[in-house]
Formats: sequence, structure tokens, C-alpha cells
Amino acid sequence: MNFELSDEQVFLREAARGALGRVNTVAAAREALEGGALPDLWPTAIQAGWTGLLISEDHGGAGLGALDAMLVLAEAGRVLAGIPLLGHLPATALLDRAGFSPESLGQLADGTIRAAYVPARPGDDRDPAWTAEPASGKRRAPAPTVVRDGELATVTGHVAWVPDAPGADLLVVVGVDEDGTPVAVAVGERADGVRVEATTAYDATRSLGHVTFDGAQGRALELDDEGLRSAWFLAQGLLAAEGLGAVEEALERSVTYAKERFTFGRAIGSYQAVKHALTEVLRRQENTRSLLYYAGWAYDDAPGEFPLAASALRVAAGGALDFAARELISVHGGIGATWEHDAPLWFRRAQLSRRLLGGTAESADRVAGELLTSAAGTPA
Amino acid sequence: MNFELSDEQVFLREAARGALGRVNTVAAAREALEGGALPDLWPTAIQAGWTGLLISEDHGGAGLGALDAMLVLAEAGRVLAGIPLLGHLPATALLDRAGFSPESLGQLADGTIRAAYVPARPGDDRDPAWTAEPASGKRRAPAPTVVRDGELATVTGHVAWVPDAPGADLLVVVGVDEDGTPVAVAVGERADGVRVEATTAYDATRSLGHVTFDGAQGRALELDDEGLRSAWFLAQGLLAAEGLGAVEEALERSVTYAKERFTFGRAIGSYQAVKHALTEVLRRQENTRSLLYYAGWAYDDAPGEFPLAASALRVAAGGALDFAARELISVHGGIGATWEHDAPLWFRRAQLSRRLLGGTAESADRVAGELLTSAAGTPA
Amino acid sequence: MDLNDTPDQAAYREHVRGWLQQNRQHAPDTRGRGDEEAAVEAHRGWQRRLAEAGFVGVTWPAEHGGQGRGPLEQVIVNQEIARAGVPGILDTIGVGMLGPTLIAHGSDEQKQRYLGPMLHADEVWCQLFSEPAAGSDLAGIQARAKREDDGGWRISGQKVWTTNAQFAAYGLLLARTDPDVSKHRGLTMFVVPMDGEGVTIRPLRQISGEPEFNEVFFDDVRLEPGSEVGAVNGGWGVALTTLMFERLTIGAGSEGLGYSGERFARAIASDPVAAADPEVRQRLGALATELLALRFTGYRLLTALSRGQIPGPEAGLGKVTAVNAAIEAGDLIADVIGPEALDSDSEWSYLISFLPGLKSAGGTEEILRNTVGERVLGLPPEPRLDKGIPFSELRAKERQEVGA
Amino acid sequence: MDLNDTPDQAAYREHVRGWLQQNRQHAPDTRGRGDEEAAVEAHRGWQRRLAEAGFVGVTWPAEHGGQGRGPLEQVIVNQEIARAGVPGILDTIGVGMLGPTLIAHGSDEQKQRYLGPMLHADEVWCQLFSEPAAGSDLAGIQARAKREDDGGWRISGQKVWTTNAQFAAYGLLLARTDPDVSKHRGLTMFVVPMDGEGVTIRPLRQISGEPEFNEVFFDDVRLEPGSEVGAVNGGWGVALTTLMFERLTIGAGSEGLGYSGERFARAIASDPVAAADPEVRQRLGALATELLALRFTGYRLLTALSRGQIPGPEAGLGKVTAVNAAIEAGDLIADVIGPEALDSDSEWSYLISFLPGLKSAGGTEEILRNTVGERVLGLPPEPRLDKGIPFSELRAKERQEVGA
Repeated sequence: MNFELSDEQVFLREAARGALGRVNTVAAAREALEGGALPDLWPTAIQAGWTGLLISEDHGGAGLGALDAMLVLAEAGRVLAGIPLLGHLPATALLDRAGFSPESLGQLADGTIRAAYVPARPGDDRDPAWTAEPASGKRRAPAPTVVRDGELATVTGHVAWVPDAPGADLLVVVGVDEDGTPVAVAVGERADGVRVEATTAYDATRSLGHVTFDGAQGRALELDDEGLRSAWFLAQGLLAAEGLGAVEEALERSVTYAKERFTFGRAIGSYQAVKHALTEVLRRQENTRSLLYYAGWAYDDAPGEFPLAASALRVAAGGALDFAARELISVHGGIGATWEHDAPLWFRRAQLSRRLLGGTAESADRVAGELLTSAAGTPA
Repeated sequence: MNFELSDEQVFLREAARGALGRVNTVAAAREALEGGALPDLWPTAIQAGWTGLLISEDHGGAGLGALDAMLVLAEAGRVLAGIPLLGHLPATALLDRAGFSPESLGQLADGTIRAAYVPARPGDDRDPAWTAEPASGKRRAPAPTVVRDGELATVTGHVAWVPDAPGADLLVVVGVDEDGTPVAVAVGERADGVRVEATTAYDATRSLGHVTFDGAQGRALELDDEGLRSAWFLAQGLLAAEGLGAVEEALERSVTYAKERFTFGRAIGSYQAVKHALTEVLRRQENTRSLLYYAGWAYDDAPGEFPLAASALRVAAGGALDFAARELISVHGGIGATWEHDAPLWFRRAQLSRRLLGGTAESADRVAGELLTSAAGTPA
Repeated sequence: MDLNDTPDQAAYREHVRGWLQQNRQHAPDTRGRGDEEAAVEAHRGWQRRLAEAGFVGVTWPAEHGGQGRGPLEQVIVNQEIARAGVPGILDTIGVGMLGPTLIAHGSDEQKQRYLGPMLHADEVWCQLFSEPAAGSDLAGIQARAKREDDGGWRISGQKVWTTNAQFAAYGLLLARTDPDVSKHRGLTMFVVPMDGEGVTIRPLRQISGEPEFNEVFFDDVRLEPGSEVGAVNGGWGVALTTLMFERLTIGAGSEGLGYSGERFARAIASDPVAAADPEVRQRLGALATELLALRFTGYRLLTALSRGQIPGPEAGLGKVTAVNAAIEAGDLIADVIGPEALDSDSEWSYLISFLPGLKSAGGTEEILRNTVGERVLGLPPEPRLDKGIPFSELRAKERQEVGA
Repeated sequence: MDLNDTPDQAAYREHVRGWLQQNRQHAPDTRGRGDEEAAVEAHRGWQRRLAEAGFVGVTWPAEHGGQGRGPLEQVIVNQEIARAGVPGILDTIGVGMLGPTLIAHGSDEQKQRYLGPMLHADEVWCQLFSEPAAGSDLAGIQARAKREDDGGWRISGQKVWTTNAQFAAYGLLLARTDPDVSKHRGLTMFVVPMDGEGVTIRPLRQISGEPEFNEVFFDDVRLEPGSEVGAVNGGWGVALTTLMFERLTIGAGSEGLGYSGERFARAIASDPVAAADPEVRQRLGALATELLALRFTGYRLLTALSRGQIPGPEAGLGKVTAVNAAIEAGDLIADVIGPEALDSDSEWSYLISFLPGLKSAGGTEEILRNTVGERVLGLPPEPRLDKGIPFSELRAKERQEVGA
């Protein structure tokens, strides 16, 4: 057993931290709320090789695993950096797995082409239907419909709140054919019948798009059910990884302030109310980290457990970041809740993140569903 | 506006506390766990006039209201006393409201006859069917069926975990006729086809019975829908009132110990972890008390709100007692979790109480249902 | 238990309702967000009109321009104003807290000069207590007041979380007049003209971007002799009076924040899938229970007030209940609606952004729980390292520890 | 990330598995609750058999009868024992914590005399640290040890929460040998024969009614010279060693409590209505996430151990996670099943009753959070009123404050 990062992974993480440290992404996050432009970090991603992280070496990528990708996203999350990897990485994983055209894969790997994953949530033990993100409300939307004609496929449907869709060159959308069987289709952003309405909500660093396909044509990818499912859970894991990084930074900032700020003659970190809350952040952070390792391991070594692992990771990360962000504000007192302070940027990140891609509540439901399905086959 | 107890109500409460103080009910609660007999507090109830609390003065009762009844039960709950009023009071409220035979009402009022309410849960906004307590599991059981023949009624069905059913002389059961319309029927304990299986679980002070009617004959009560519904919510309120009393006593004991017990050179009550938890008990206690007043007021003055009020009261009381009982143990450290200590008796009371009569979760669902029903008729 | 009016109260309610019906066309529309200055002027005029009708300072003694009525009558006015759908008064802080403080501790001259214009909103007031380093520990105030030869004063320092400072005529300011005694003992309360030279007001935006509060800077601001309220170095006692009135305002007005189970239920009811979901219902039921408890705790409090009782610090637990239930509600609604609930146009986005700041406004939950634990439950206090130490030494010690 | 065995580990696992297959018929049945004495004897025989095969004290140095292997091999033994469905060793406390303490601090004579019989369960050990007034504040121990003229000792006092005392041959006891120095400095560790004159053992029943622990009373019990472990008045350091091994045991064995999402899911899955209920699923998903995190935190910990790293106090947070998740699970299952779950025959009734006691066993959550906050996050400590004060004065002060 060796359940720790390899030296290469530690290096990858440190390199990511270094590369992202050169831009003040936190200040940019605030300015973007008032209409400022976000720094373009795609060149950084290209230079660091993150664009090809999940593309095999044969196709010009780094051929790394989900864990490596999550480590990079954790560093992005730590400084609230907006890099469109949450959309690109699951899309490239699908394309690589499907053996998409080598030329395109090469361009995706080197970042000349940027892809975005237009997700569908796999069915579960209660309802086998694949569904899409609705614009609003508790009822999930039907996944886009796909009509196949050999390699060609025609897609019709609507998916809301798609991460990193605006500006992507290639959309990898998961829909269902007339039998309800899931199919992934690669659709060029400029294809007829594709509309991406750029939007954002609450956290200006998070680029989102409402994507509409109106008989748009693309290329169907040859993928089995497990491959299609894994993209959804990979996206869950990547989003969660961003959360873990944000928690780490929030905890560091909270601890620093708790040592410096005095009230009633003592540093506030000496009071149990503060101290116990910050150890709770630590507890959640370390639990999240363990689940991140689990998900990273399962992606490669136990794909049957990956849905469980990634969903649990998402639940832990979502809760941890919400808790850590509120605590970051609370430790700072009133000033922590003002526009000029950085703490609200973590709060915004926390609130939006846990509502994306089905929301963390959906992930908790999935954890239960996976366990209940296994349990149904096991004597009590 | 006058939203406080009247002098008479304060007197009723003090008298109840005095009457119940004469027996060591807490010690008896522990002994009963090992098979000891519980003190018979029915004579105390008779002497204090509690048996006729909800029977009108014309029929020999005290003609008091739900609030008065809840105040008495709070005092019973404070000392974990097992008095079969939780069964008797809703039953007598139904009988009195239905204008049951004056002679019987007189005997019920003076305690010569003891009644028990065999409850059915009224339908709600999601499912209009009346249902009964199942022996086990999440699916609710069908309410007993009633076939009416004028005043006579034949009852068939099963209701599990009925408070105070064992030893009751008269069972007031709520069932449904062939149309699903609710009907209350008074059935003598000795009637053919009646079986009461005495049971108990976890809290030996709580007498419970699994009640089976197999074509048992009794007298149908003339009651409207609201009357029948109110019995269910009255039982909820009474159970919650017991909880409030138990919380008060648990808080007092916790505070006393937190002042006396020292660790690291300070009384443990000076540490924020203990202090903040105990103020949380206080907060919940006072919230519960406010809702108890609300429910008491609504029973008489705003019956349309009584389901909401009693359900909210039950939610608050169930949560408060669980929290207070765990805190009572926790403040006492390891010793608080031993058999010889009194704290576990509060814990047992808390765990069983919040699973009876549909459970507190059902009450929370009902609060939501009542509000959602009102909201549906109001513009957003 | 009786939630009905007495005959007297019913008559008073009738009177208020009738007046509002006749005068509501003069009420300003507060919903639009246009020109702030014009909105303030309109609101000022509305308070003046209410004051002339006797509906401002209902509980103030008649000799100071009030009505000398009980707290239930004040509630009746509030309820009827809410029912009529018109705004309340502009200067709730002055009329609710600062005026009563002046009545209790001010000189006759001060009462004469300030109370009337306050009631009529001719002069709006603000409260200048909190500082960046004196929030939870209010007695840690660093703003300095130095006496001049003529008995006047010079003020320097910074205040924060000041509501209405941007249009206030006067502020009630707590400043340190003697740093060489222990921290509660060297404070004095002052009346400060907000247009004085050296006063700078800067809006402080909250998470939502809205400027809910201000920072106020005092740079060697001159006060005339007689500006002190109460005794020199007796400011802590004066401040406690203000805080008691603040507690009354918060406790009795817990629904004033606009958080109610009914409101949140309406948001859920509009989504039939959510309204039938057991998990959503469970959460709604739990938070609505808290908010119902808050409402009826408010009625208990009002009953106590109407009997002349002063509520203890436990009244502050109502804020804890309100804020935490509203956080749960915001969470639930955002879970149901999804990212759209966070869109800047959504009322829920504003609610969600507002709550973290509200959590520490008027004292953090932790400080409140300490106070309630000690003063209501009688639990022993934490060891205090700052007792009896001159304020100046205390500051030096802190700087040293952080440096170490 | 690699959860697989190395080739060496795989071979070792094969060896253990083979041995267990051949010997499992000798394992006692621990499920029945019959004659306790006979059950202990059977369990003792099983540990002896495991010891002879080299499966007890896997990580102990070979010179003391151990195998000198790494923690992962110990885990392999544990896993294979669990897989075979047979009980583990009888004396987990002796072998896991007290033996290693003796190895670190005991005299050569003590190691010679005690370690072998401990491994073979010929002599079972118990830990005599906690007292009624020294739980969270372990250094507040009051049990007294007085030196005799011949260098022996007399022990008086009371210990509590003692597992296995009823059949232990020896105990490791912490007692106060000098009350006139500050509390951490006047303590000494001793080996105590449990059959000595003046030793009284009383079972202590938990909420469930099961006697999980004992109280042990010492009434002027004589110890021979040389019974002290480590230096006289150096007992606190010895105790810290034991507590470090306790942490390792708890941290690495967090699943030993038998709480897993899979187990709780089986209980829910048997009720199809519950299994489809969104509220039930949400709660199950949340608590199962915690328990999954615990499992993989355990693997991280084992990896660190296998690299020779000593886990810090944060390892104790695993217990917090485990206990709180299990409380949630008990709550959920009782909500689903109803009162029947609380029936004394139900496994859930036992679980629900067991947890409140477990919450404070091995240190309360509050103390742990203090320690982690200070030693891991580097937050400043609370002011300590007991530092440097002689123990005897401290006690007098407490008595005075409570009297006041």
C-alpha cells in the first residue's frame, strides 16, 4: 500500500502553485464582479501542459490521470483562478478514450483547440434516464436527443449552466438516442444550430454558458456506457478538487488572522469557539483530501467505484468549502463581510460551486444510491 | 395582547410540580428498566383533577384547554413520570366533543374509566389518506377500517406503538369507512376482537401497546373532520409538552454540574464549548415554550392553525430534548454515560419520544405541508 | 393567551389605521433605487408627517415630544404601517435608541435642543460606537477625545458600521478620554455634528455590493464645550443604556428582517417538484419551525415589555434564530432553484449575501452566547486577562504578543 | 496511489491467510453471550495460538518476542483476521499500548518478566490512568503513591474506565508521588498486580446496561520495590508514550468500530420505501461520505506509519468523524424503522446506546479540538490558571471556588 502522492505529483502541484502565483487572481476575481476582464490563463495552462493532461502520450498529451488533473485544479481553486479546464478536461478524456482524430487530439493537447464538456447526468437506481441541467428548478431537464447516422449525429436540446462553454471551439455533448441510450457527440462551436449564451452567476471567475443545440451536426464518439458515465463523475471530481484548494487557502487565512486579532486581551484564536471551528475546517479539509486520493485511485484502478468515490468527494468538498468560507468571514468579524475584503470571494465561490453540475445534494443522493445498489445484493 | 400564562395556569403548573415531587419517578425510571414496577400515578392524576382536564364542566370535568393539559404534561415530563394521560386526554377530548354518554364522561372525568387514544394520522397535501402507525419501517400502515351501522361500528385493523393502550378501559380509535372518510369509534377494552399487546421500548416509563381490532364493535362518535384531526395534533402537542419539561430539568442539571466540575483549574462551565452548548439548550427550550403557547392559543382561538402550531411544537421539542439529553451526558463526561447515572434516562426518553406518533420528522413534513398549502393560495 | 387588542388598543389601532388610509398617498415609494438623496428627502417628509400625527416616539415621555404610551401601542403603529404597505420612519436608530439615551443621560439643554428635530427627522442621527478594533470588545475603543482649554474637545479616530452617517446631522460618539485607567473607565459619550470640519464619511459596501454601512473618520474634529453626554469618563454606562434600547429594538422587531416561513414557503411552492420532495419539505419544516418560534417569542417579549419588565440578554438569541434560519432558507432555495437563485437580479442572491454580515452585526453569536451563558444561566466567566489593566498598557501588550 | 501489496506483503498475506485457514477451527465463537469466564479463557487460548504463529506484536522488536515488522504487516494480519471471520487478540490494550510503553521506558527486568506472558495472553494487562476527577485533565490525578522505607510503595485511590480489569493480571498505573510540585511533575508510573490485597474491581455499566468498563479501587495496596516504570516523578512522560500508542491504535483502526456506510446502507436497503426517499438518501449519503473519508484517511495514516512517520494529534479527528457519523446513522435508522429500532434486541439499540459513552472515551471532542487547534494549526492556547501551581494548592482553590 502507498496512499500518498508520488514525487511527480508533488512536483506537479508545486509547479502549478508557482505558475498561478504570478497573477493576482484574487484581486481579479473582485474586479471581474464589477465588469473587469479576467486574466487569460489559457496560455499558462498550455505552457504548463495542463491542456493535454488527460490526452494519451501517443496523441501528444501527458497521459496523466484524474488525480493529477485534480491536483492542478486544486491549485487553481486555491487562488480562485478562472481557467477553463473544468470544461476542457472531461471533454478531452472522452475524446481520447473514443480515439478521436489524432490531429484534433494533438491540437486539443497543445491547447490550439479548447473543448468544453456539455454534461448529462447518468441515471441511477431510482431513475435510469440520463438528464441535463435545467435553467432553474428542482426538476431535471431531459438530456439532448441524438439521432445517429453512422458517424454523423444530429443533436437537439438545451443544457444550462455549462462550465467553460463560452469561447470553447469544440463542444462534447452527452445526449440520448431514441432508445434512451447515451451517446457523446463532438460538435464544433461554429456548427449550424449551436448557440452558446454566455452567462455567469455570483462568482465572476466562473465562466458558464447556456447551450442550445437545434439540429446541430457533429461526430458521434464510440464510447461504452462506463466511459460516458465517467465523464460526469470526472467533472464532479474536478469541481470538488477546486474546492479543496479553496478550503486550504481559506483555512490558512483564517488561522493567520485568528493569531493576530485580539479581543478582551487575548488573540481570538485562543477562544474555543474560534479554535474548534477552525479544527472543523481542518477535519473537513483532510477528509476531502482523502476522498480526492480515493477518487483519483478509483478512476484508474477501480472504475466501478469511481461514481461512489467522486460523488463522496464532491459532497465533502462542497460542505467543506461552504463551512470554510463562512468561517473565513466569521473569523474576520464585520469587516470579513465587506466588498473590499477577500473573504466574500471565497463565499461566492462556495455558493455557486455547490449548485453546479447537479449540485452537491445530487452527489449525496448518488452516494446513497451506489451504496444501496450494492447493499441490495448483499445479505444484511 | 397577553401572551403569557395566566395566574391560574401558573398555579396549575406549580401544583403539578408539587404533586409529582412526592414520588421519586427518576429512580423508578431506572428500576423499571430492570423489571421494577412503575409507581401508579393514576390516583395522583385523579386527585389533581387531570383526568377530567379536557372534559367540559357540564360532564364533571374541569373544562380546561390544551394549554393547561400541556402544562401538566410538561411537569410529568420534567421528572420522567409515566402517567397515562397522553392516551387519556386526546381520547376524552374526542368523547367530550362528540357528546358521549354523560355517565361515561363523568367516569372518565373522575378517572374511574381510563381511556386511550388509538391514533390515525390525517392526510396531507401530498396524500389525503389517513394512516396508522406501522410496527416497523418507513411505509405507514392503513388506518383501521370502520363499517358503520348507525351508531354501531365495526372496526378492523392494526395500530402499533399506541401510548397508554395497555390497561385502558376504553379505546377511542380513529379509522376510515369504505369511502376513506375518517370515523372515531369508542371500543371497550373487553369487546370481542380487541387485542392489546403491551410493549415498551428503550424508555421503560412509556407504556405502549400494539392494538389489533378484529371486527371489534363499538360506538361511532359524531365528529367532524376538524375534530378528528385535532386529536392527532393534540397528541402531538402533549408529547411535545412532556419534552419541554424534560429539557428544563436537563438544562438545570447540566448547569449545576458545569458550575461544580473543574478541569484545568477552571469550572467547565467557563469554557466556551460548554457555555455555548448550554445556551443552545436554552435557546431551543425557549423556542419550544413559545410554540407551546402558540399551540395552546391556536387550539382554542385559531383551530385552523392548530395543525401547524402543534407540528412545529413537536419539531422544536423533539430536537430540543435530543440536544439537551446528549448535552446532559456530554457535560458529565464519561460518568454521564453510565447506567447508574440519571442522564441516560433523559437520553432514553428523548430517543423513544421522537419516534412515536409518526415521529418528529413527520411533524416537520407537516409544518412544510401546511405552509406550502397556504402559500399555493398566495401570490409569491 | 390572548393575541387580541384590549378595547383601548383596538380604538388606537382604528385611529392609526384611519390616519394611514387618509395619508398613505404621501408615503414615498421605497422600492425604486433611483436618486438616493431625493429618496431620503421624501422619507424625511414622511417621518415628519408621522411625527405630527403622533406616531413617532410613541413610547417617549410626553414632555419630550413623545406620546407616553406603552410598547404595545408602538407595535400597533408598526403593524398598521406594515399592513398599509408604507415605509416606517427614516431614523429608527435615533428614535429607537439614541433619543432614549439622551432622555436618560443628556443635559436639559441637550434634550431641549435635539429631541424635537430628531422626532421630526429634521435632524437624523447615527451611532458612533464600533471601531475596527473594537467590535466584540466594545470597551476597546481607541478614538481619542482631548480636552481643550475652553472645555471643548478634539476628536481623532475611526468609527465603522455606521448606518445613516451619509445623511445624519448628528452622531452619538463614544471616545476614550483617559487611556491610563482600565478600559471601561476612561470613556466618554459625545454629541458630534456630522458636518464638522475633519469628519469624513466613506460608504462601506457589503458582500452584495450594497453600501449598508459607513466608515467615519475623525481628524482632529473640534467639539464645543458641553458636547459630552453624561459624566466625563462615565461613557460606558451611557453606552450600556443605548445597547439596552438596541436589544429592545432587535428583540421586539425580530420579524422586521422580513424572514418568515410563509415567505420561504412561497418560493418553494412555485416549484411543484420541490414542494413534493421529502428532503425539501424536511428542511423547510425545520427552518419554518424556528421562524414560528421567533414570532411567538416576540409576543412573549412584548407581553413582558407591556408589563414594564426589561428583557434580559436572552432576547438576543432571537437574532441567532433569525439569522441561522434565514441562512438555512437561502441554502434551501438556492439548492432548489440552482445557480439562477444566485443571479444578481434574484432576491435570494441579496438575502444570501446579506446574511454573513448580519451574523456579526450588533455583536457576534459567540459573544452573545457568552453573555447569555453567564448572565442568564449563571455560568462562570472565562478568565479575563484585561481586567484592571490600564488601557494603554493593554495595547502595548497586544502589540508585543503579535510581534512575538 | 496504490492499495495493492508489494510482493513481500502479498507473500506475507498468503502466509497469514493459509495459517488462518488451517487454524480457524480453534477460534472461539465470540457472538454468544454465555459464561464470561469461559469465553475469556477460550479467547486467551486463541491469542496464545496466534502469538505462537508470530501474529501478535507484529511490530514489536524481535528481542522482545515480536516480529520486527512494519505497521502494514500488522494491518495485513488484522485484515486477514477480519476476512476469516475470527476474533482478534484478547489483550489489544496490552499489546497495542502498554507493552510498547514498557519497551520504551521499562527496566530490563520488567521487559524480561512481563512482555512474553503479555504476548501470549498468559497475563492480560489493563491501563489505570483515568480517574473520576481526572479525565480530560489527565494530569489532575489524585491516586497517591507513598514510598515505604524499603523502597516499596503504598497506593490509594480510584481509577475508572478500565477495560479488562476484571481478568487482568497486571495494570499500568499512574499515581501522584509528589503533590507539592505542579501537577505534571509529581506523577510516577507503576506496574500493579491486580490480585494484590486492597484492589477492588467493580464493573461499570454503560447506557445499554453492558459492563464495558470497570472502576478499580486501591486501598493502601502494597507494591514491591522496583515497581515504578521510568523515573520517580517522571510518570507524565511515560504516560505520553502510552497515549501516543493509543492514538496510533485509534487512528489506524478507525474501522475497527464496525461503522461503515455499507453496513448502514444494508439496514436502509431492506426497507424499499426508505431506500427511495430523498430525505433518507440525503442523510445516508452524507454520513456514508464521512465514513468513506475515514477509511481513506486511515490508508493515508498507514502509509505515513509505514514510512516511519508519527501521526500528529489530528489523527484523533478520525474518532470525531466516526462517532458523529455513527450517531447520524443511528438516528437515521431509528427514524426509518421507528420505535422497534430501540427495542433491546435490536443491534441499533445497542449502537445508539453505545455512542454517547464513546464520545468521551479516550478524551472528549472538545479537548481534542483544543489540542489539534494548538498543536496542528498553531493557534494560541487558552489562558491556563493551573500552570506552575503546586497540585495541593490547586485542589484547595477549586474547593474554595465551588464553596463560594
